[in-house]
Amino acid sequence: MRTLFFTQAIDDALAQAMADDPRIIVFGEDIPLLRRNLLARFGPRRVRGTPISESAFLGAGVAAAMAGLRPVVEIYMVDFLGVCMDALLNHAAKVEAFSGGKWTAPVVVRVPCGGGYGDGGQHEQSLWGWLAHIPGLTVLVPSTPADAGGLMLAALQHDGPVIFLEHKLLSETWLEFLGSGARRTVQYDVPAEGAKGAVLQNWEPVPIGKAVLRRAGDDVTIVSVGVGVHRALEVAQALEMEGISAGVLDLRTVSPLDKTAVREAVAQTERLLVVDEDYEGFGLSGELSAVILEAGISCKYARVCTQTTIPYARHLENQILPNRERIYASVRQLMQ
Amino acid sequence: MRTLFFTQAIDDALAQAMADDPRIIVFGEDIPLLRRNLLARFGPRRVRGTPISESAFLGAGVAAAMAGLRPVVEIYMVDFLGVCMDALLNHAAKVEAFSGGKWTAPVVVRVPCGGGYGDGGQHEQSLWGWLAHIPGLTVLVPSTPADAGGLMLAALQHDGPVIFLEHKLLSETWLEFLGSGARRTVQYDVPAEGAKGAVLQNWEPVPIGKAVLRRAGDDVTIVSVGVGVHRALEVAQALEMEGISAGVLDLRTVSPLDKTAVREAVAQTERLLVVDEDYEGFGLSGELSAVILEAGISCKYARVCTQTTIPYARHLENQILPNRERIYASVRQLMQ
Amino acid sequence: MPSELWSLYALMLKSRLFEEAIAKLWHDGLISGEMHLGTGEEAIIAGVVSQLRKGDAMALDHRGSAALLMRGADPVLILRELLGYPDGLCGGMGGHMHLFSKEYLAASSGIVGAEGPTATGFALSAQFSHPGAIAVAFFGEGAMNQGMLMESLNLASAWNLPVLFVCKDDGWSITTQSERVTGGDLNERARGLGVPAVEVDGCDVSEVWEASHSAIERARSGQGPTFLHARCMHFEGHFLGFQLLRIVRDPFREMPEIAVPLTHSFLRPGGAALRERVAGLKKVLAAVLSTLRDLRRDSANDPVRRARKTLLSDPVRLQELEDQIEQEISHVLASALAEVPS
Amino acid sequence: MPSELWSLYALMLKSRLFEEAIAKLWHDGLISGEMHLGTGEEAIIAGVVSQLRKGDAMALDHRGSAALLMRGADPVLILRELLGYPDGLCGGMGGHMHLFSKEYLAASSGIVGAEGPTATGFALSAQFSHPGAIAVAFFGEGAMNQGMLMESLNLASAWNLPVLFVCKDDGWSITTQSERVTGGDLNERARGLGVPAVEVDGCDVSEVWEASHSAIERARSGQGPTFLHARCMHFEGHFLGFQLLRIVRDPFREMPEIAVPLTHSFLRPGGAALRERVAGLKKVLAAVLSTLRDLRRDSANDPVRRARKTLLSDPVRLQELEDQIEQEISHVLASALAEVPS
Ligand SMILES: Cc1ncc(C[n+]2csc(CCOP(=O)(O)OP(=O)(O)O)c2C)c(N)n1
Ligand SMILES: Cc1ncc(C[n+]2csc(CCOP(=O)(O)OP(=O)(O)O)c2C)c(N)n1
Ligand SMILES: [Mg+2]
Ligand SMILES: [Mg+2]
Repeated sequence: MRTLFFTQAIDDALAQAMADDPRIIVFGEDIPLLRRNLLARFGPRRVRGTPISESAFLGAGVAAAMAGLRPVVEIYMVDFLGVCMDALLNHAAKVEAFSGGKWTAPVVVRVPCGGGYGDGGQHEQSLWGWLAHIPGLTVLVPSTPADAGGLMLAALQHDGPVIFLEHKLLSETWLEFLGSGARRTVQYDVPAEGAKGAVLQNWEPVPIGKAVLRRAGDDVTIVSVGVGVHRALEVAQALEMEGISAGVLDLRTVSPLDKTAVREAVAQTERLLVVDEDYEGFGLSGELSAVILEAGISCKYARVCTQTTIPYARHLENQILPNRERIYASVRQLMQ
Repeated sequence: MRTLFFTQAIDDALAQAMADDPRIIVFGEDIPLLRRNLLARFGPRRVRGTPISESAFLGAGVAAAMAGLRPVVEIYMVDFLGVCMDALLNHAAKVEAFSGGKWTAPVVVRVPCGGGYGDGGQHEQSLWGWLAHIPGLTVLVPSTPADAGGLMLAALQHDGPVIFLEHKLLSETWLEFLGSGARRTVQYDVPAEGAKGAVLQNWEPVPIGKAVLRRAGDDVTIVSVGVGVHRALEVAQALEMEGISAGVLDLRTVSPLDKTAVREAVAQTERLLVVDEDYEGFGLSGELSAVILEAGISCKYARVCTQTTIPYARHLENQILPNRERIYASVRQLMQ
Repeated sequence: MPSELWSLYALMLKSRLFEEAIAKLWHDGLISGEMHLGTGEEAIIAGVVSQLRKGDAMALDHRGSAALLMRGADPVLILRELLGYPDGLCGGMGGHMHLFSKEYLAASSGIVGAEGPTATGFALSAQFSHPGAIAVAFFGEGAMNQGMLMESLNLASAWNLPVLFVCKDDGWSITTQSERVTGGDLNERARGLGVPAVEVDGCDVSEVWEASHSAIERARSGQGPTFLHARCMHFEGHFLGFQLLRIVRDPFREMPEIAVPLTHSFLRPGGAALRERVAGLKKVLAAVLSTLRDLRRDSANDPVRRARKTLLSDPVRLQELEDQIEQEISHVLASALAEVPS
Repeated sequence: MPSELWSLYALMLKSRLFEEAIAKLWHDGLISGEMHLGTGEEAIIAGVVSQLRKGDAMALDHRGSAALLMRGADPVLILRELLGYPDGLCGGMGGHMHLFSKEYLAASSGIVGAEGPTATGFALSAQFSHPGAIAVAFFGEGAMNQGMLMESLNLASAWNLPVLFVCKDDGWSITTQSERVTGGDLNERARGLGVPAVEVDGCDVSEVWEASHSAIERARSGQGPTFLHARCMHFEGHFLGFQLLRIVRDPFREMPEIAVPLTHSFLRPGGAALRERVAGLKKVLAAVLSTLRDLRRDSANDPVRRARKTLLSDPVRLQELEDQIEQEISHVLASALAEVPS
């Protein structure tokens, strides 16, 4: 057992995989500096910098995967997928179907997401529910270093396109790069358990599509991913004092959803609170309610999500992102 | 009262608006020929062709709207928004928020969608639920000529970005252009009520965000948009013989949802079937279930949606799109 | 006359007859939606594809059938795919805009410009795992205004990738004359993206072969990408049943449906001043007239006939070859239609 | 010495001091996330923006504060926006990457290359409703590889729109030296998209003024877009707290954190052969070293100091001007910080 930071864990798992599998290459903007440790170990053929041409290099990653490589394509932020969605929507996600199941594109798209550090509405989106809408894409959102590394390993072994979302608030590296710039004068509300944690000496894949119950609870089930999991855990702990037993289910994979785990947990508590940093409408929170209704489970339901474009001002941002107060209030309301 | 085809109605309403409002301009690929009737009446300054550069001209439409024009930007198919999503995701949808409410982008994006004529999975997507996930975008999906024209008028008066989706299976023009090519040897399963219908002599706006109950029913509420509405109506009619009373609610606007209408209808029947040609997961069908659960309404729920990439072969395509058989079977199951 | 001409002609003729068979199936209603043929661009495809070998890859556009056929894919499987049969090339899941062959490393897309990123990615894999192998992108001149294709030219240049970017310039993007919406010169554009450009007559298969031969050699030997600009003509217009061509071919049937609403709209009160309206009307007519004018059936613009002319010097061999290919294609058609799965 | 130099210098100095005030706020932790300054590019901004008038529009990138200030927007409102106050320019909703002013038709974006479509759309509106008005796009050289920007150059050319595309070339895209990932020449690229290109020394405000003056005249008189390529230097690197500059400025504090894991990884068993590893290490070091080398503080590269040199011929007037501007900015800062809303 070792203790690693979140991004360190991902890079470490990636390095282990790269040492084992020579087909893995990594590229994206500024990758030579951002992944300098991989560059110094695996050399410039496998670790490459790109122009600011997301459509070209993401599309190239899809095709390179089809041709036998295992590319990890890094995009600076999930928000920027807007300029290159075609590669995911119409190519990566559809090769397998179009080819009659004969060909796949095992590309891993590694991309930071999420807010909480004051970068504004074009740089702090989550969009995992948006990506999950597209059949054929696997969408991963780890919440701890151990899951992050293990899911990266699983992604690299998966025979299809995987979007690997790296929450910036959990990442010491991104927070320093995009947030503090090494200042001591700013602080962020970083969930400690997510930012740093114990990991195996040698990475093992964490199975794709398996949720994990972070905390058992009898009264209400809070389902979340990423930073939301930690916010929910904190609230659950506080609620314990009040005699409310809240369980927290960490989906880890947004698509494919672990429907069984969701159904089991909610069937027991009969109360579901979805905490989702992605936009509220037409996304994860809705899909979870459909899963419940389809199963014929009756439950009380609420959701704490991001409802609008994320404001720049820190205090407004804190109000709009799923925060402890909103989660707390929602649970209390579900308990009435 | 006149009788018009679906696309005819849209163009007619657009022409009426253009005659009234000199700020309206129309552009997109092949527009000089596709909108030749508008070109011959409003001239080449207001009706323009573009290069195959969706990112540039859609983004330009957003900015032109900010600067005071009322652009109608046409994109060939909703699938192709993949190449230019940034203009919608990070610009059109966010100008109002970013400017602190001081500036908006009243651009209308007119774009054909939907399948049923054998064009394959990159050309028959619906994606309305996907677009609706983004806060700040209004998403319209008319199902009749009257609504199509009226909603186009409303879109042109709306003070923000509107995606106006034109289902190809309802459009005699698109079906001929992209489907039959004037052949008599092919036929499509076109809903007659959607393809052609009575419209007002002078167009009036159809309010955005208002659903319409196409058919009242006591046992089950089928909620849908576009072609799905007509499929649902047919099934409802057939079910009548069997003594099952199915109501059909046509949302017309996907975002903002007419939650009140949905709640009212479902509260009464206690059974909700969503018929959605867009992809099943993380979309409209899930959002509707969340609306119901949030309202504390208990109901039986099922959905008939597109679950995978749409196949090319016509018989496979028919199976995968929400068809009468699947709708029928789902209602029967809900009734058990 | 290069020694390759016989085999190039064979490839072109085979492709022509194959696509004519497709057209028939389409007209008979056995194929449902859009159908884009490559008739008219055979010299470009044959000139390039005939030089590909194992490990080379192709990124195809909406006119990919010919390239796949010439590359060696089973024509029966292609046809059965177009017919939507479960034993088609892609199990009936792809159709003509989404033909995929893992065996030949060939991927199609109906998204204009997507051939750029795809070929670049194939070339990256080649550079990495199979030095000496290359990737080809086929696309139209209209696609040169699509950002991702321009980005790909630059990326291929920056990474010195073995790509041949083949621009099949027929002058048209559906109903738009591309030069009216295209600034500058495409060859200069490619050079401004770091890719050397070569201009070639796309109706002359030998010329295409020569030019692409050098470019392919450059790529194979690690000297990076080339942009090949080749003019050609699409005999069927954009796709089968193309409205502009229908008007030209059968004006009495087609004109009224178009002219009546057009005139009506032109005369309608409300709208632009007369001068603007006339300008609008002129634009519409210009599109129709330029279709009339471009004489698609002029044999000088038909690459198959042009090659044939040279080969007429050996009429016996020619006849033999043509008989053989015709027979082959009619067998293909028969097999494709046989045993329609239930 | 052009008569404009005094006012251009005033604009530049004001901007410099303003941005230094921003830097202070940022370092004090009053601004949270990224902060990209335009210090070093003032000559480009001033040379262009000083010529804009009512009805003209600007599409700004992630370094938009200077342009907005020079255009005339209230500096207190800008600062209060950066501080996230409800009475800031955008009610605290936008922040420095999303500064919007409807009054001045100025829109910013944090999406690299988005200035292209935005300026093109503004110009379309100008062409349509306000002939004589123009739109300016400011962006970096890295953005020239973003498809939508290239598409926009072409669109502006095809529609003959009044746009001035201003490429502020500092040679860097964050930690990447742009020329290593950019093929061809940017001016040739612009011409290949149908837009005439003009090269100019971006540290010389008079030169920028002259060149953009002609380009703006061209645009105003309906002769279409121009691409202005201007080299400059960003003194703070990509953004405040930029790692590469921190290493250079304070190696003892910064190096260990970087060097230890780097060495560790370099030596780790499993991975590439030594030669490849060395090549990798060299690439990392090269990035740091070229930052060292480019001597951002060389006054020859500082447009403000360069202009000042000329004005030193009238030291009294200069002193007066500088005092006045300094005072102005300190007032601005004081007002911006006053009455912090609760
Ligand atoms: C991104 C995108 N935009 C628009 C279309 C619609 N479309 C299909 S083919 C075509 C014209 C392509 O012209 P060109 O590249 O010259 O190829 P050609 O058809 O002439 O061979 C267009 C606009 C598309 N398929 N994809
Ligand atoms: C589409 C997109 N990709 C990547 C980024 C991340 N990013 C922000 S600034 C930047 C570098 C821009 O370089 P350049 O255009 O030269 O401008 P400069 O910062 O040098 O002024 C990058 C890659 C982004 N904001 N948007
Ligand atoms: Mg063409
Ligand atoms: Mg730069």
